Amino acid sequence: LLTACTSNDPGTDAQVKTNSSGDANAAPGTKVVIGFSAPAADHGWIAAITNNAKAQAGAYTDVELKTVEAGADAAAQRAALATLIAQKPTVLVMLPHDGKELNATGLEAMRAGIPVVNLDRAFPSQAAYRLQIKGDNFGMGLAAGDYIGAQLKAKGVSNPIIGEIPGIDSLELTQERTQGFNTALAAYGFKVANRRPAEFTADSGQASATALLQALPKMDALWNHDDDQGIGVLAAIKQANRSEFFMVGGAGSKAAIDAISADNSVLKATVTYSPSMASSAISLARLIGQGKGLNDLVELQVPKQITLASETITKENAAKYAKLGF
Amino acid sequence: MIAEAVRAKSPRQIDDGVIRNLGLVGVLIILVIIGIVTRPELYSDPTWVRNNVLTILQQASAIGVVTVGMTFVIIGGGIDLSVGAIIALSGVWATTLATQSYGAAGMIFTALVVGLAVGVVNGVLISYGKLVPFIATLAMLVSARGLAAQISGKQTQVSANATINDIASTKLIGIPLLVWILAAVVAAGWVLLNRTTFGRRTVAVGGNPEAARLAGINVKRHTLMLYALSGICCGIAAIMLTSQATSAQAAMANLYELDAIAAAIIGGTLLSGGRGTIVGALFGVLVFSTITNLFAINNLSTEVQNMVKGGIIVAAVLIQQFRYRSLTQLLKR
Amino acid sequence: MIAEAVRAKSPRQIDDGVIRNLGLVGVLIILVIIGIVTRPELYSDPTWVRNNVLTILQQASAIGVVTVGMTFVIIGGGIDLSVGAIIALSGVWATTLATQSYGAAGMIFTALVVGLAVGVVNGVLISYGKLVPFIATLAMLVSARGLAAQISGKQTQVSANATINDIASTKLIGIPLLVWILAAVVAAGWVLLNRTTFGRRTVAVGGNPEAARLAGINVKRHTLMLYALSGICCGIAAIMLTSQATSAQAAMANLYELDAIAAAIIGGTLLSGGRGTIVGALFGVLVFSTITNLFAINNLSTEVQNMVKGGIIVAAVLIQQFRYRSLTQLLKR
Amino acid sequence: MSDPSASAGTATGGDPVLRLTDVVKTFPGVRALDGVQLEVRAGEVHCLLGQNGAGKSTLIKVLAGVHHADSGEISWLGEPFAPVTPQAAMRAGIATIYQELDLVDDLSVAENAFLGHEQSRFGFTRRRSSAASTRQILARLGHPEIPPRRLVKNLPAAGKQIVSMARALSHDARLIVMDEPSAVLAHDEVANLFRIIRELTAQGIAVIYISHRLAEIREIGDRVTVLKDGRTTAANLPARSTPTRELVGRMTGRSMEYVFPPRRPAPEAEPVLVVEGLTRHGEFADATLAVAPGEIVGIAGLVGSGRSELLETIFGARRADSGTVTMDGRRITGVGAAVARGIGMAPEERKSQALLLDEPVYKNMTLASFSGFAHGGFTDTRDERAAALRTADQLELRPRDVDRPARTLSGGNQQKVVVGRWLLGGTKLLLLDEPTRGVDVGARAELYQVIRGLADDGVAVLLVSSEVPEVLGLADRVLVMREGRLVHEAPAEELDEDTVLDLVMAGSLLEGEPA
Ligand SMILES: Nc1ncnc2c1ncn2[C@@H]1O[C@H](COP(=O)(O)OP(=O)(O)OP(=O)(O)O)[C@@H](O)[C@H]1O
Ligand SMILES: Nc1ncnc2c1ncn2[C@@H]1O[C@H](COP(=O)(O)OP(=O)(O)OP(=O)(O)O)[C@@H](O)[C@H]1O
Ligand SMILES: [Mg+2]
Ligand SMILES: [Mg+2]
Repeated sequence: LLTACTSNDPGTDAQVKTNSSGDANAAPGTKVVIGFSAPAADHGWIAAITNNAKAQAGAYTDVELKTVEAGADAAAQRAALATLIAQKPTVLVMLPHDGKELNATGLEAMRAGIPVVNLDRAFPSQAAYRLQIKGDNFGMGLAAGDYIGAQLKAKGVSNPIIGEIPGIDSLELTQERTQGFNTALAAYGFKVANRRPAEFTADSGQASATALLQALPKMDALWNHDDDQGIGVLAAIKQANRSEFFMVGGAGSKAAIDAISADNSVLKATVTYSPSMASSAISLARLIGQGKGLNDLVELQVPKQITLASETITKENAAKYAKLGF
Repeated sequence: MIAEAVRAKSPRQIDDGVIRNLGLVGVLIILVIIGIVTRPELYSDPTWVRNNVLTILQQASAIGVVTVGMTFVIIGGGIDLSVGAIIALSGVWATTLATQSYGAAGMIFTALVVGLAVGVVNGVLISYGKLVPFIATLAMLVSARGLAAQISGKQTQVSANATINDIASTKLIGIPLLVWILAAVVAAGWVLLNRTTFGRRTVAVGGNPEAARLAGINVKRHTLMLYALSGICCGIAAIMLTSQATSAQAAMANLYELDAIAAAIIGGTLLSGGRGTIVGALFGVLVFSTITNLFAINNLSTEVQNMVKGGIIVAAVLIQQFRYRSLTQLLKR
Repeated sequence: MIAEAVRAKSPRQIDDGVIRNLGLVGVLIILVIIGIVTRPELYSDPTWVRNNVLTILQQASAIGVVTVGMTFVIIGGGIDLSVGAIIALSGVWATTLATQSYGAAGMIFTALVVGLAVGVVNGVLISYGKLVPFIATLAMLVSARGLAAQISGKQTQVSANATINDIASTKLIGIPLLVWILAAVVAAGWVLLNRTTFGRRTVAVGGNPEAARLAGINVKRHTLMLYALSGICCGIAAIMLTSQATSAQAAMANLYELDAIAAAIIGGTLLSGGRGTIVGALFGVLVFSTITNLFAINNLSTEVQNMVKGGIIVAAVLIQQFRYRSLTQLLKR
Repeated sequence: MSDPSASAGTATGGDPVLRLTDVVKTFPGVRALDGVQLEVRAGEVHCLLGQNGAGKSTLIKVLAGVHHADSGEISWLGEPFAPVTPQAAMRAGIATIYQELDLVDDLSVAENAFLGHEQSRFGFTRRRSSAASTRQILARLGHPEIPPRRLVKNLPAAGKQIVSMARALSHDARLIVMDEPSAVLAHDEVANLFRIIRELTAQGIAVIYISHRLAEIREIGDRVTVLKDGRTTAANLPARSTPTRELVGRMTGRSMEYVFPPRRPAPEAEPVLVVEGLTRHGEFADATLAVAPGEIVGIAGLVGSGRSELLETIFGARRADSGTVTMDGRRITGVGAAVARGIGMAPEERKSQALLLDEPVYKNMTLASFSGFAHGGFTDTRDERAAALRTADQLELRPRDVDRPARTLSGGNQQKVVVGRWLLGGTKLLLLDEPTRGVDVGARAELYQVIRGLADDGVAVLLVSSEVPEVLGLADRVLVMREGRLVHEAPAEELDEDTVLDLVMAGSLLEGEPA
């Protein structure tokens, strides 16, 4: 099922939004140099973040994007950002390795007069950013838990066995997702029977799923946090010849959305955590750089915080989301 | 007299390696008993038990193949930190759209050739470039993962080839094909190490390189071949993992180098070279994958799992040493 | 005549280590030249150059401290895979709310004591438990990170202590405090290795443990002390990193073990023990952090960066070897 | 590859097979060979004599393709010869037994014997046939009891030496080079070795034989070439008839006799070392002995009789199964305690047990005493170096350079470093295990003087040596060890070589071992 949709071709599936509807903000304005830094991509979602940012910047004639690679850890990213800040970009868009660890760098840039757009992983200090765009990790877990709870309730399963395959477990975002998931399930009186973390990669997803399936000879529902590792999770399910349960994905990759609309596997839904936030971040960074606000808002400036809603993609609405898949 | 010395030592006739392996079997048995005690309801179902054994073996298969290659390298006095990276590069290269267009044979061929080629580069750097193995293969680790990321555009590359994807789900006589592959590689590795001149020379090169040189062995060429062998094993493992995950990506087989080295050492291979057993390495891999299985069926959280895992490893080695000592003691009488 | 030849002066008088280090200085110079050639506009600004040097040193400071401890362990015939995990555990323990309530001194004390304690456990397992260092410290790696995750609840723990947080931004005579700490640790390490009986024992224990034992050296106790030393270095590094990040978490100092071992080996320390230099290890760390800096100012993408990095490491070692050989050749005349 | 025409000739009458002219080989800082001439004939035993560091081992390594000569000519079977690798030399028919054991511990006896030229089919080793061939060679060497499948690490040192010889014999060689093969062999083993050498020469095979024991050279050698400081100082002397004075003179440049220093009447003193009922199962049993200050006690015995183990157990390096060791009335429980009480031991195997090969000589010499030179934990290398230099002079270390890594010393000089270590510290009891192994005649006499001098200063010495004359000449009192038991004790004056040999051998003769 997944075989038809290899994502070997980065760039073509990037999500770009140009405000074409005769919007005043779309008209070229003063030139904006946007500095951009995201952690080294070793899996699909992060790669999509960088690709989206580049594609979105390319769509504007008045934006110059300066990206610096963030290296392997927070220390490396700090070092890279130090050189970027020295070059005085108009705005800085930053997806940090860890929001708390890079908080100081955010402060430094803001003090140097460079507005910071903090993407995804939040800085604890309000003074460290001008704009914060976050996905909703807790909400994602909440959405997944709600979907699973509702489905199981509809089926009349009283004591369901629910499995969970998170991503890298030491990350705070994983914690938030799991907390959201548990909160939603608790509302139905359900809880997770077994939880095997993977590492956001397909092979680790396969390994964790195999272990989980072995530990739960019968299962009713499964939430896998990340659609990229989900490729391996689905492979493991097929290899174990299991189909008595349904599965919910996370993030919203193109492969997952296609599988959901094809409806020929256990994957019945996925909850979004869209890398399109990078595109939005570039758009808004441009507006900040040009001192413009959002058209639909009364305020003259871009707001300080935007949290994207996590949406649930099912067979019914999959077509609508197809173009947002990464 | 030498005669008496020789006679006095006859208990040694029973190979160190065998006793060590017995120790590891003991560790495995203890782990299984823990499993039975903690989850009796699962172990009461024979089908489940059968499946569980096969699952453990299957999860051990790819890393097991890598460990066989690693064991040769370590016995030969070296170390290969690049195995995970080689797998990633082989896997990614074998799943590009271009390679996939050549079908399953093309993909397998590509994975093996890439693995072999990287292994040869490692070998040349180490034997002819005189680089320390640790540094040479660490450099290769970094570079090969970088190249894999470059080739894949950092995307997960899905395999569209049904033949490749089916490897992981195929069974022969009720046993997964992947386990057969592992068995074949282990058997071949055992024969190669114990019954061929190549294997015997590996022990010599690692145990006493100067003596090997004086005996007329081409130490450099032999060293090169050891890394090439490890590279081929990684190529095989790349296909196995790609089949299991129906995809490949630059970050796959993360930290396999640590797992493989640890399994080889627990299996009785001397990190300084010159001694080691293939069967021991296999047991080492099985111990690790049984521990993972034990954690899964008991649903331990990652942090508790990690805390306990370190303790289990230490305990396993201590048990093995204890058994080793007491057994030799016993046999001495 | 041999007598004359001897009077002519054995070139060995000029320490191998010094020549090797000269090679590494050469490598550093080449890296800087590459930086100048690729980004002349940056290098034309003296303030920037000065800052850049300080940045490189500062980035090298925490890993440099760890590498000093690691160098002792390796010279003493061991290896410590748990350094990154010890840093994480020390850092996390030092930044719990409870510890933070004791102020900066309490945090520093906690970090050092935790580092020391974990090091002692490593040492006991290895010297008295007779575990292979690789396995013992690998087990510790897993356990300590697990414990750190448990303590921190997998959260990043922010340091609210201004004194601690200021360490990273304080400068003395224009040079960051972190660099002073590194300098102090390196100097102390050098004296300890080259001018004290402790250092002499370390070389003996690593070079030929049986000879050391028969010469009356308490090999076990000394081995224990080496791991304790490494643990303390990790405790110091934990404070440095916590200050830099104004926070600590269970995943911090990831893979520091590989970096530290690589730096020590590039600096001329023999992985099999018995030989090594502190200054070389420092240069090894500086080479790595200069490479990272070079990549940053040239804004290479991660994948290209990785591909190139492996090549640079290989080239660096080859240059160093080349210089080593030609220098000894030169001195022969 | 035996040549029937050569085997017909008398031992010394064969044609020259090997000729070296003006061969030079330098190492950094040392001209190890400085114009060597050598001529070896088919079917002869050609002995190489020379002081430690004279260049003997270097010479044979040039022949074996391990080192490459800087200049000079080698002709082998009439052809110019310059082996690039050990393999090339072996293919040309030159097999070598090296001074340092060159075996692989974790391979079996048979695998070691055929290492590098394994009997194989399609790369698979032919285990049965190589075991059979090995058994045959071992039988020829008089050791049919060594199992071909036993791992070499489980053999005692003498057994390893036999395997080294088996490896040389496994080649179809026309010249066999033996670098101090007898150093680790006891009396009866040496006789065995000589029997084999005679067999070889009878087949026309040439043998180059290196030893520091003049008696051996007289017994087995045909002609002698003497090296001094890398040069040939005398060539083709008749081995049997050349006076010792002349040989030693050519080696050392001065005349020296192989003499033992005079004994002084032993002072009446309480023993410092008292060993009672010491036992390690399978190694030695019920050893009881005492050594007084100023006394040298020698232990004679065959290789494998357990003397090294006894010494190591006294030193605390092995744990006794039962029995006690007391020094000055205090129990010795481990090496640390032993060293603290002033016991020093020069172990048997210098490379594995004693030396830091990459460290300079002076640090090796002060390994047991550097903390004594230190001030508050800080080492004093200047004092150490000076002290080491004094000891080096005492023992005639050459080159006289204490900063050179121990690795670059010749075998005999390494041995001097190990012994020197314990002359430095203020030891009260010295345990010496084969202290003169590989040490040349001149230095040996010096070493005897030093040991005697120490005894005269009140140091107690317990000495193990496989050379009976050495035990008899140097010790005040002799213990005879056989199969792990001390079977006889007597003042040295009351014993002679034959008596000791009888005592030592009794056990093995009863067992019907080949003499
Ligand atoms: N690898 C080396 N590097 C430097 N010098 C060396 C090396 N090998 C030998 N030498 C030097 O060469 C000289 C000759 O050494 P060689 O081993 O040939 O002596 P030898 O005659 O065999 O002595 P012995 O009787 O002690 O075995 C010595 O001065 C020794 O220090
Ligand atoms: N590595 C070993 N492990 C177990 N037993 C050993 C070992 N080495 C020696 N032995 C035992 O100890 C006894 C004595 O060995 P060894 O050959 O060292 O005696 P020795 O009298 O010191 O002889 P020499 O010093 O002349 O070689 C032998 O009979 C042998 O059984
Ligand atoms: Mg010699
Ligand atoms: Mg002995």
